[in-house]
Amino acid sequence: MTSVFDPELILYTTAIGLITIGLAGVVMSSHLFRMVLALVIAEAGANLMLVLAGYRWDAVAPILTSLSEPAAMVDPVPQALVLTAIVIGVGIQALAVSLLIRIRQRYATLDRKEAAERMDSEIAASMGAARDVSQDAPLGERPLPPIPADQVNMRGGDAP
Amino acid sequence: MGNLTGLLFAGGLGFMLLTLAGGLDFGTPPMLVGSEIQAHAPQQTGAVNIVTSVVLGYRAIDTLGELSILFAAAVSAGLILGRRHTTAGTQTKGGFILYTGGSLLFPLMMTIGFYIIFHGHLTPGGGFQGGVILAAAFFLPLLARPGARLHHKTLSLIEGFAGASFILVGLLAMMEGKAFLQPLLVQDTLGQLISAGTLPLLYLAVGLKVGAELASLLSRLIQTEAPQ
Amino acid sequence: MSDIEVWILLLLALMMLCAAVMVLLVKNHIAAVAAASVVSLGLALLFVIMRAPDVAMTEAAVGVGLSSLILALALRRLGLWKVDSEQVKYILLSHGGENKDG
Amino acid sequence: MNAYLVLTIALPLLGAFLLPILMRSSIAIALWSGPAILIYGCWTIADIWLQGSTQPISIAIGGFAPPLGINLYIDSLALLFAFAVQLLGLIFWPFTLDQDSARRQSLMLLLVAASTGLALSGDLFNLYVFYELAAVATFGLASASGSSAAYVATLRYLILSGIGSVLTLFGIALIYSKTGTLNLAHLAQLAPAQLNDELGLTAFLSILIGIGVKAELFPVNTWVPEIYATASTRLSAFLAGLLSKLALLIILRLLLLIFHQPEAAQVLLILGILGVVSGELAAWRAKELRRMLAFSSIGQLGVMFIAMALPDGAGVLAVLALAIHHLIIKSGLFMLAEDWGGAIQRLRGSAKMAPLGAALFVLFSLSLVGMPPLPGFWAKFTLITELAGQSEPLYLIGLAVFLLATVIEASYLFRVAAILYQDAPRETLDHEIPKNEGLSLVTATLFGAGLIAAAVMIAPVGDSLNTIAVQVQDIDLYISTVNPGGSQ
Repeated sequence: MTSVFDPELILYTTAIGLITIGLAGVVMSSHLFRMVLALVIAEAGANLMLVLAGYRWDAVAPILTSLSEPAAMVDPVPQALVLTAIVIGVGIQALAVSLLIRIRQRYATLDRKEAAERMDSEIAASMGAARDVSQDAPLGERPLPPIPADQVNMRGGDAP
Repeated sequence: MGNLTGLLFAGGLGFMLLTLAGGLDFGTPPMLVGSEIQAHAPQQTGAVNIVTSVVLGYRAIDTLGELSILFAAAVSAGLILGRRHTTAGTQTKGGFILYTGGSLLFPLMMTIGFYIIFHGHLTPGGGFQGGVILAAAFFLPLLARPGARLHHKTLSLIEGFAGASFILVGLLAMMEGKAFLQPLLVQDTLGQLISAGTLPLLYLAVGLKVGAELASLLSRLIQTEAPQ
Repeated sequence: MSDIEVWILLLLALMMLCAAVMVLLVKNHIAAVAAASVVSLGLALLFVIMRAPDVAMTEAAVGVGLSSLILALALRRLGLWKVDSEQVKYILLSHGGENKDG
Repeated sequence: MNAYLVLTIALPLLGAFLLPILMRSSIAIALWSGPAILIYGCWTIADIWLQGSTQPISIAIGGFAPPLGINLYIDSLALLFAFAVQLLGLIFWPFTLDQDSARRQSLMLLLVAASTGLALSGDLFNLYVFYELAAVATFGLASASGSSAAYVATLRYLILSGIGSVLTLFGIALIYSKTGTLNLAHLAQLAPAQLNDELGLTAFLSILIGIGVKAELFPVNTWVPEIYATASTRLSAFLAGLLSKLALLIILRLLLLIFHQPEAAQVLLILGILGVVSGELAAWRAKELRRMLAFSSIGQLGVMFIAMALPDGAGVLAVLALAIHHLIIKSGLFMLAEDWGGAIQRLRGSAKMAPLGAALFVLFSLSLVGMPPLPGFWAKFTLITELAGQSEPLYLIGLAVFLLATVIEASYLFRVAAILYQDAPRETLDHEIPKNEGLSLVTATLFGAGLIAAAVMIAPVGDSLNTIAVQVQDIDLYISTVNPGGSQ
């Protein structure tokens, strides 16, 4: 290696850094949307890690150019895995976003703690168990302001 | 307080993982499976792009699983966001540039999308990348004309049949007495557009499915009502 | 890997890490989404350098394009699409000043 | 003939893709195509079972020999669980007909396909893909109830499971960069030389936490009470009964085949003990039946992790016995809980209204606690003898915790049983007392019948479990069956 820096070390540090930052972000952020963003970052780190697992310096991309003299290629398998992982990630992300939209509509908040408390009190209410539920918390279906009352019946499925 | 412990924990974790770097030599992977695949891929699958031969040949069932995951995500999003949409009022009409650009770009993007899909076994790219571009091509008119709607019926038809044809190609191989998802019709035309047997068919199925799924996902997102 | 590539690598890595930290710390949600797509973009460029053109294309299409689009749409639907009012005021005011001068 | 086993994964996927289209053209065909696919799956697996070959086989998907391609590894254990997946998929099939039923049935088919893949697959990354598929299908089904709490619970579950999937990917990347292969048999070959260090341990821990999300492992099980309280009871039964066992099975396979470090077992032991303590105590405090069942399932899976941590595969038989026993009991209990929602105190007098349901509850409770003639006793006894034979203090702590947990379990289960048999308060009207009826009671009776059948035939059942356990532990058999690398 002629260079001042070891490229593999840079890449490895980046991957670990992204994973760590992402996971720390998921654990610490107080906003549900930020949690999803942090998850995206962590996933990016994991993908980088996986590509790095098959990376060879001084090798070419895994596409045959001349049939007679195959050159040294980087490992194609991790690249195929990462293709899969990226698409899986975006699917989960879309799902998370649609959940967020619903939560925002029902609870009018995306604060992590607030949403969790609302959920807990709703679960407790649905179980009929005695839990000191403050009266302003919704017991049944969303009585919350963000949706005007005349639109309630237009929404599918959940209207009472 | 919780933040501080979290930060310390994350820092410690990162440091621990970094020290592990000493145990690995990146840059010189063992390539136990990789080099075997490189040696055999052109003969066994007929694809010049070895990543494609891994994605659609050696690990085809992973790809099937991945398609299913995308499908599951789209179905779940449909379940969550419901069927009825209110499009009125929440969107502003696209400007002239967006409107004209959208109409101009649509055929161009379709061409590029299908080009990428059909050349997946020769050059970088393939069903996933092409599918995303197809989805973008269908999504553009939605941005330009807020009133426009995608045909969800058509989309779900494409989605279902594309996914089914991926499996059916696999089952076809079984009927020929081979293994499930084994590539068929490997001819000695390495490097040409029509080569690699069933792989381009599989990639076409993947591209159509991904495109239809993403288009319906995006349109669902854009058509749900925004809060005031 | 040539020297210049290593320098590009280092630059990209720093950019990505900074953007990742920004995603978590910045107040404005639009800026956070933008920072997240910077991470994806850096990742796509890294994949190019790492001889993974397929992955780079996918990351560019899915990570930079689609995922940012989904997140931006989500911002709209979640009511988080708010430009920082202080900054807007500042920009508007300074524009007004320029006009007067000119 | 055996090659058709791959259809148990492919056909549910095909059905899932086509169901939304079918539903539009003909509802009758669409309604019955799902169950038909599952019945075909059951029949295929049972057919292989009945051929009587006990030798494991390996099916190469795509015709590529194992280390290059992906293979399905089919031994008795995999067959047993694949059969259980298809059967339970049929039992818990969402028959309800409404505007979302096509979507729900599609997701159920995807969940069944993914679970079958989890039972059969012999490739690390393929396991990850099926694991994610199962997770996404679960998200959809869990949020299908449409209550606001369900959405929040699902999102929290999704984020936790996202953390898990990042960690799993990281672990897979570590393993791949060290060994250059993903095939489990190939890894088993290489592991003693290459993965027997801190790197292997780190990889194991990340994969353990990742897969542990579904297996209700101690620190990553916060989703359990939330999801089981908000999702439909049938989904809860499927998750608690089957999917957690499949994740457990994967961890067991990885531990036996690849990760032999004593530290790995110790971590499992500690996490298992913590899971037992936290789960059982929370179950004891729970005031609602479903919540109680959710927490107690955390506790019981903790017991299985303790058993798994026994050195040299001594606990494999106990793990299998506990897992299958728990599968039957928890599915049955959740089916009973379907009609017994609400505070436990409301259940007073239920025994008079629904004597069969109450009797089944007592039966399940007795077996879960470990009453001698019932299979639960045998499963627990196997574990106790193995644990008592260990000399290390940590295992003895595990034993003590396990015995204590049994006492707690008995106290809260019999508390519920006592309430069931109490007289209803005088002012309550008959129709206000919740009682089981209809499909859920029939299903619970099925599980009860299975339990009694196992109790009657405890000797042959024990023998075959023992054979399965021996087969699972035979690493050389696994490697030679898959034969990675051919002659190498």
